[in-house]
Amino acid sequence: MSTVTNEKTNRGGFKLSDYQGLPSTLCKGCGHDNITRNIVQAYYELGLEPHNVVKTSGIGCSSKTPAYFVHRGYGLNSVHGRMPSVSVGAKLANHHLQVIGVSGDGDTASIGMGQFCHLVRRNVDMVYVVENNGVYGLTKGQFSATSERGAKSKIGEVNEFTDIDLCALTITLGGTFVARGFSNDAKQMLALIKASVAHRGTAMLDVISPCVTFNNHEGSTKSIHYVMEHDIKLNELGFVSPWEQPTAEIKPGEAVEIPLPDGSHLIVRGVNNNHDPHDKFAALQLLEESRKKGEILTGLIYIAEKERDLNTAMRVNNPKTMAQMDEADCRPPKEAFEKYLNGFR
Amino acid sequence: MSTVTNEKTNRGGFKLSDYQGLPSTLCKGCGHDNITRNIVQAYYELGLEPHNVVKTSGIGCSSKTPAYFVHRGYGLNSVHGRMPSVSVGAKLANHHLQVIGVSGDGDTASIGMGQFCHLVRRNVDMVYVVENNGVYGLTKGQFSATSERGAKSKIGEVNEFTDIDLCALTITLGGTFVARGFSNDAKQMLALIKASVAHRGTAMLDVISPCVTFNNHEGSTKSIHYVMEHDIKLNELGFVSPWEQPTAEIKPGEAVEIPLPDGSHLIVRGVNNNHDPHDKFAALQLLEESRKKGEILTGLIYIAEKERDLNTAMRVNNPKTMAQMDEADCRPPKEAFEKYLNGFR
Amino acid sequence: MNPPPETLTASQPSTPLQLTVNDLSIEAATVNGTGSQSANNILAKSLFRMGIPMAAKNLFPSNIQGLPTWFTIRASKHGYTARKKELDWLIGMNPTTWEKDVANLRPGAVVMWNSNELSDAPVKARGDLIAYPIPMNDCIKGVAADAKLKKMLVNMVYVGAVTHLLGIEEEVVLKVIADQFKSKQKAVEINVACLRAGMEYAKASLPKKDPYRVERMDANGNKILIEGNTIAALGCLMGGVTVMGWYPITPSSSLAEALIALAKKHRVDAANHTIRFADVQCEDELASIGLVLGAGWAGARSMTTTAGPGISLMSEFVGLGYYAELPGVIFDVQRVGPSTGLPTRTAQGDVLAAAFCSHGDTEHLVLHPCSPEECYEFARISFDYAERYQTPVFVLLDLDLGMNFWMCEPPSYTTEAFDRGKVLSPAKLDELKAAGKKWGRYLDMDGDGIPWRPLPGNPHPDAAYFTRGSGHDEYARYSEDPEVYRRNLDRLRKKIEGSRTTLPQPVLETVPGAKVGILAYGSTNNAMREARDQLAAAGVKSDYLRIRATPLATAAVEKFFKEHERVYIVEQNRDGQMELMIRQVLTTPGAVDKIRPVRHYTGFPIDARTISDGVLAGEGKR
Amino acid sequence: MNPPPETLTASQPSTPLQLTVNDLSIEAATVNGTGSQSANNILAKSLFRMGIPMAAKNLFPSNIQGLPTWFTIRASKHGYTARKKELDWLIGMNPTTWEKDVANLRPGAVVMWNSNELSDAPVKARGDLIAYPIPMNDCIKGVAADAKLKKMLVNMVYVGAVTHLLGIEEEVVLKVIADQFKSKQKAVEINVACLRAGMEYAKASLPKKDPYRVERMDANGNKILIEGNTIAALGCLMGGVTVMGWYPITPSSSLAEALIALAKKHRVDAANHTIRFADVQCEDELASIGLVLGAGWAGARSMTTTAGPGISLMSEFVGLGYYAELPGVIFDVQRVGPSTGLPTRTAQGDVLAAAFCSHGDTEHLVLHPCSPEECYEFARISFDYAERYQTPVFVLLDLDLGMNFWMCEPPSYTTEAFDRGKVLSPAKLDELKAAGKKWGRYLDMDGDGIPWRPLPGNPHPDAAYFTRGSGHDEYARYSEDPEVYRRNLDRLRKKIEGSRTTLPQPVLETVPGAKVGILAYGSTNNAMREARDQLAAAGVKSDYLRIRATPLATAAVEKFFKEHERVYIVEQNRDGQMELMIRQVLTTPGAVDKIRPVRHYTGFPIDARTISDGVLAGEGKR
Ligand SMILES: Cc1ncc(C[n+]2csc(CCOP(=O)(O)OP(=O)(O)O)c2C)c(N)n1
Ligand SMILES: Cc1ncc(C[n+]2csc(CCOP(=O)(O)OP(=O)(O)O)c2C)c(N)n1
Ligand code: SF4
Ligand code: SF4
Ligand SMILES: [Mg+2]
Ligand SMILES: [Mg+2]
Repeated sequence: MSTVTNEKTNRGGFKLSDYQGLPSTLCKGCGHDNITRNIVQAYYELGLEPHNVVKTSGIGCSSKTPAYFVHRGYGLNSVHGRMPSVSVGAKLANHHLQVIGVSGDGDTASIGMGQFCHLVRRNVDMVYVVENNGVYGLTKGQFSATSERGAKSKIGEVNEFTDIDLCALTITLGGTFVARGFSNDAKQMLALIKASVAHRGTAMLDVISPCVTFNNHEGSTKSIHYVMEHDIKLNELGFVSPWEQPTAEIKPGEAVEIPLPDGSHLIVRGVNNNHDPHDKFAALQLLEESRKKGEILTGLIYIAEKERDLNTAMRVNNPKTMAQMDEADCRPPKEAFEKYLNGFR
Repeated sequence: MSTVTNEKTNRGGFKLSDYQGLPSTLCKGCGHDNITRNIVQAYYELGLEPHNVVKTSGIGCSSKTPAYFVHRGYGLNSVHGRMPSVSVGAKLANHHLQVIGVSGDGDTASIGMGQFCHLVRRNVDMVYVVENNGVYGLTKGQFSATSERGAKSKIGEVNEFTDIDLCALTITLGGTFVARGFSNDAKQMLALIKASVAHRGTAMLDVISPCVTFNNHEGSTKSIHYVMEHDIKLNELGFVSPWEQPTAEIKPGEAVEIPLPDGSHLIVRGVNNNHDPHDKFAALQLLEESRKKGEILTGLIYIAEKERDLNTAMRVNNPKTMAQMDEADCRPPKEAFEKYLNGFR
Repeated sequence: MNPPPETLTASQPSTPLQLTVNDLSIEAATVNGTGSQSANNILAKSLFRMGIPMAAKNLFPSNIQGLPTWFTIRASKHGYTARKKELDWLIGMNPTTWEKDVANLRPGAVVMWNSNELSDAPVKARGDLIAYPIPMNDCIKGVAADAKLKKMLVNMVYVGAVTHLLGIEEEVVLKVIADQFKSKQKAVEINVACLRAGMEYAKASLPKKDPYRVERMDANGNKILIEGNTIAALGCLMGGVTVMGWYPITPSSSLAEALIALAKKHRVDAANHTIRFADVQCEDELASIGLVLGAGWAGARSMTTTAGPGISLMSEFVGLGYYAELPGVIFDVQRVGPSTGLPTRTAQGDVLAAAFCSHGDTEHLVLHPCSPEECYEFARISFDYAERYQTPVFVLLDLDLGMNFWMCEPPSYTTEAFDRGKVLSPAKLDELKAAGKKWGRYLDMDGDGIPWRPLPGNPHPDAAYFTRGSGHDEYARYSEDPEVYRRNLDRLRKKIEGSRTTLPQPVLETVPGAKVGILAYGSTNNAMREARDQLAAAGVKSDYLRIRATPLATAAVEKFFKEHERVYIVEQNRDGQMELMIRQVLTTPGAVDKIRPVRHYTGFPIDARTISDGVLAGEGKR
Repeated sequence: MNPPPETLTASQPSTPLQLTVNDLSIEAATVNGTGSQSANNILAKSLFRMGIPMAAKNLFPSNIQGLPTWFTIRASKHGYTARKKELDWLIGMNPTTWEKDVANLRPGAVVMWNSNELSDAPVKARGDLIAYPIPMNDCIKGVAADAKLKKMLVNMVYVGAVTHLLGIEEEVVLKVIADQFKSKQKAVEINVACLRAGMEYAKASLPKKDPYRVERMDANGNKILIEGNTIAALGCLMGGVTVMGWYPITPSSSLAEALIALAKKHRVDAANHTIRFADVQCEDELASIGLVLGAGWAGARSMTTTAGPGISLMSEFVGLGYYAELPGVIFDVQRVGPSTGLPTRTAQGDVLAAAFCSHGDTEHLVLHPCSPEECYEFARISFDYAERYQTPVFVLLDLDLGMNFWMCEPPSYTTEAFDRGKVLSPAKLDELKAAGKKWGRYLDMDGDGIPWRPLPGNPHPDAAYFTRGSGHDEYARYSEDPEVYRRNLDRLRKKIEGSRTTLPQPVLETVPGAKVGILAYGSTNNAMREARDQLAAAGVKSDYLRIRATPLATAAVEKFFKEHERVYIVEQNRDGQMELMIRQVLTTPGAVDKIRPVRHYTGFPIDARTISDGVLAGEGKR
């Protein structure tokens, strides 16, 4: 928590420090800390009410990070791999909450695989960040399921298994917002985080986030150096809040402008391509091709901004939340109660 | 167990009844029983040694079926959704075993999602049959995760969630053999089962298998009637055992002939297309397109017959199995033992 | 107290027949998936509406269609409602079990069967049975064309025959049929036709040979006939549950499904079409419990329904609930374990699994309802306990209680306010501040071990906090400090210990001069009155302490041990799970030496005779 | 017995100094991820090689880099190896804990610190400490350029200073360094340079003010210095494990990793390059245990490694293992629960979770090793138990035992044959047949409740069977029959009961005339000799019963209770988990009244004083 005085405030009247958290206890240089910084910045710029921010996570170095941002929000650090389910519970209990879940590649793609797939399928309205470093950081460097076949571990072992591409997986499962970022690319990440928040549904951000302690060596396919060399930007992103003016006019064919439910706009400009992120099939193709080439494709890969989210599908969106329901909301009138019982005579 | 005398025997000297099991206790007309019949027939024709057949399953009507075939094989009916892990264990313990796992859509796509994904990723050498009826049969008809959005349940509820397409999912996860069958189409299934056995790696058979009791009504997208109407055959399949002669000469371009590791051949003849089942990307595209059209694509969708299976990758393929290892196999010589301890002085 | 009637009828010679009014158990042996359930319900409900105390049980297989099922109705003017060990009247409909069903009958019992399908031979071979063969298929020949429908309707023939032979009032049966099929006039007609066919056949061809009769009584008053799961669902509705995550599993699914149906009717907001109840059929039990705890954390009253295998899977999360102090209610409708066990049979096998769920030092609040009345009540108040103690609360039903039909006093409409426990509002936080008290999420401010919790969204600048399953101090800050850890664990124990006196207290029933104590809980209660009557008849006076929750009300249990020479602990499990919990707390010297276990674990509900025999054996009277 | 030395040094005034030889505890307070582990190991190993009894503990955070870590070495000529409650010698290296570290010191303790990084103030403020400030950064200025390397090497300075001040033999340290870095000559040189810098500085600038000295002894004989996990892995190798499924979790990962390393060396088939060991790092614990049971079922000796959260997740599967009778070994290296708890601290918190793992009536075999010797031995024979009893076997280590360094008699090379239990070969099946005996997979043919099992692949036409977690009869056929179910459950109990006399039996240590009994298990043993010496010095004679497994050896426990007036049960958990298991079996009247609990649950390993104080309090002497 910084204690800067005379700090500037955002539109919501909150200071940057309201979005910060405790000092990080991660290793110096850990990619996860960069992501934390960008979340702080994005949330500040979006002007979210910090006390309505709910931060969920599983277990791992990545899952510790919710303690390092938005200290005025509420954190629920659950058990390993189960961030999705507690997030769904919280969102159903109070759909006004702005839920962000942070997970790791071990947390999501190994033990949490089942919950992850089903969260995506339900399109729960939340931001889902996977801080993907290809290893289990907190347990000291074992391969995770997103580690590429042939990758070398710090102690020299070679990974024998094909990696799971979380972006392709999410699209296949019917996900509605799929993007990949890199912890060292703040600009891209900032736009992605903002768009994730504005999106109504599950926004899956697969952020490659090097583990400087256990997976930053020669032979690693998730080292800072390797990712820098292999990062291919799919698109340039511009996020325009409802109260902002787009900086430049968009010529047709040059970019896709996507209006998001909260009134903001996302401007997607293909880099050497004209990929429309609404095209599911093209998205899968791009992923598969870049994969074959050994590239790491980053940017907004796929979006379906008009799909219903879970609360809407279930009609759990009364302004009065489940958490606020009282006796009158919950109990049928006496007559209805008696009538029901009468059916058992 | 039939008690027919003078029964014909197959090349292995076994009778058809050696591949049969106890009488089924499933509902009359259940799709699962058709699948059982085809497994019996295929295994008989392949001449497998029944005592080397291992049948694993989870929990559900589908998971009961291993009791109904190959009574001279060994069955392990485990817990709900965990058939994959016990199968891996058995296969590592004894790689001579011919493992077939039977699961349901609930068992695989809900509770078993995580284990399923990771089994596929490891390419464990086994046949994996999902008897897919879109509902939880044994618990009386709740929707499963393979039930299409908009499908109606027997009690009139409408499914609000997108279905999980197990074929697309398996391909995305790096699966090496992906096929879809229909319990009423014996011919196709017979070829698919045989090819699955011959394949070295995880052969995933997603068999649409109507639940006549809970999901065979109007409005269901997995009723016998509905599937019959929407079944689109991707290809005609011919399976040729090592000791058989292909029935017809294949002209180039007309069909793909795939040699399998045990010496058998699979002949794949596209129906109104020339889909090469080695083309991962085309396979995904076909699935996505048929899905959009509301069709149910059946046949061999994808195969990568040259990938290493788990035992090979791990070099766990000594002719003497793990189950047979004795003291001499397991213990280093005394000198090595003492030397090792000496390192701690 | 009345003399134990089972002894009378059981030892009764087959001739001369002594008239037995309103006291018998009938069992229909059928095949599942053939629609016999509807006919059986009609029979059961008719007896109930005649004002005769009764209960009905469905003994079904873990299978959908084609396997044996038995439906048993016990009518008892004495109000005994447990399973009776021996049957008075068998209705044979299932060829596969027919021989065994007949062989199992006590001497002189009544047997009625479909002679079109089952052979007379087993009955003839015995010779001692009162036989009522009925060609049921023939009886309904003209009634329906469809073969499947016929298979269902044939069951109405025995309902008709029994109606005639026992003297059930025809108008009552007709009304029950009309109510059952409601607006479906066609169904009513066809069922009545089959009923009549059975009645006619009995009138014409079955001269009364058995001693049983039923007569209108007025014992049922205002009661309803209901399954424990169904009324528990109503308790949940009234208790204010708003979020449910569940995964189907026998025998708990019907609780969830009943609640969903109730919510569809009573929780829809007419104004904006929203629903004041969120239910997710989850992908598995790990997800259900996660959803429940996430929702409870965020302030909703939340619950899940499951059975043993689900409890095992939920273990890790339940530990988080205990340690991070998250409310949530877990309904465990117990079935027979271990493992998959007998999924459609009953047991009290999860007593320990629930109480000590998860690794490390934990102890959870567990409610043990014994009747539909308590199913309603405990379901309703479980949400209060969960929020008051900020911890997972288990409600343990069992298959017998949850899925069988029991008579029940209708619950009176609840007007009690929810007890939401120490929810920290912005105002309360200001108030504390003004009083100079520093609040901490895990700080014991009131000496009861229970801290105050703000709900996410609370905008007070001091309210936000971070919840975790790892070590934390009074202010929810991460800590590995050994003393902080111990302090927190001691506070948690204090908090849970406090529940010993606030959870539903044991119920004591005494008779003057009893030296024998019997301790039981849950559905076993249904056999207790009968068992104690049997004991009294055999000269053993007994007092009865019924446990309703753990952590145990230590004082009451100690007192019970002090006041009795021997204490029989009756359980429906093999290993004496409640006994172990009692051994844990008993400190009176010599108390544990008084323990005598009576255990039943076959998957069938316990019967009175098993209890009284157990006690009599212990008393040296057998 | 020797007088309790802790009391001596603890109450010793800071002056005049009394020479204390081979008896002190040193602690280096560092930051994790800075490489201090290497320096600390060198120091510890040097003391060990001087023949002085010692043990070393690493108290580390659940974090990778930048948080406080403490490494403690206890050297004791008496052979006491448990944690000492009070420290004799602090080495301060971590600015964040410096003040607190100093404040916590007992009066007159020694403190050495890096004066380039830490302020003198806290030491000055106290005034009573023996102070050795060292400008460690300055000492190694010329040695290394790289900043990160420097941070590591600075720790060698204190090793040097301590070496000089305590009188550790220089050649010993040099040899240890050489061994540690083996072929890396450069590393050896640079470390030696830093060591020398520390020695020089001490020689030049730190006149000896403290009373401690070490001298060569010959107490360690042939012993090795090893972590429990490492030697347990060797036990597994020798026990014949061939399949492992595991999921990383502290503090168990190093067991799995040590085994993998061993297998890479000793299980590779030179002829065909295959490996005689299959290990899968699974996607989670549900998969690991599934893999283990699948492999065990198919005939391999299989195992997994985990900690509390994993045990919770494995619960459902463990129930299957019990009920379907599948062998497999589960190593639970216990850490502090509940929930995530303190993942890098020690506890005995899973005693109950392991013993009664899963819903329904279950009881599992649990081994409680207390030392590296037993870690080896129990690991090795656990596979025999698993196969003999055809059931999951738990081996419960804890973090203290598993991850800390202990002296240990080297195990002698095992030549014992595997006990594969009742594996039914085709020949044996023929033999039974010839003898007219019908075999059934779950038939008790030998009266011990243990059935015969064929392995999949067995070609005998009668051998195949179907394994399930649902009800089954003696011939492995599906059954819902109540009597079949009960019979099976009774046999299972009989089988497990049989293990009471075959599992490792309790170890009894007595002194003449003791009326007080102490009962403990697992790593607590390491503090017991010292605690009993302390008690003896305070006039309390005590006998000691060490539990080594559950189900308990009932007779031995009963006897111990009979022969003592009070029995102190020492546990490293809050709720008395072993006590509960004892209460479950004690039948001697009055026995339970003798129970006196001594419980320690801070996450730190228990120390002798906590035990002796607990007993003295109970004896009214405190
Ligand atoms: C049930 C359970 N199993 C194992 C662990 C041990 N564990 C803690 S973090 C972790 C892996 C974390 O990897 P990842 O999610 O990739 O996070 P990272 O540390 O790399 O950011 C594991 C296996 C645990 N906490 N809980
Ligand atoms: C842990 C656990 N949860 C729930 C159940 C209850 N259950 C039994 S079968 C089943 C679903 C089966 O569905 P599916 O796999 O599709 O098989 P089907 O019966 O449709 O063939 C469920 C939920 C269980 N046995 N175990
Ligand atoms: S171990 Fe890796 S993932 Fe964990 S904090 Fe350090 S750098 Fe980050
Ligand atoms: S319920 Fe459905 S899936 Fe189960 S046996 Fe019957 S038809 Fe088959
Ligand atoms: Mg990671
Ligand atoms: Mg299904």
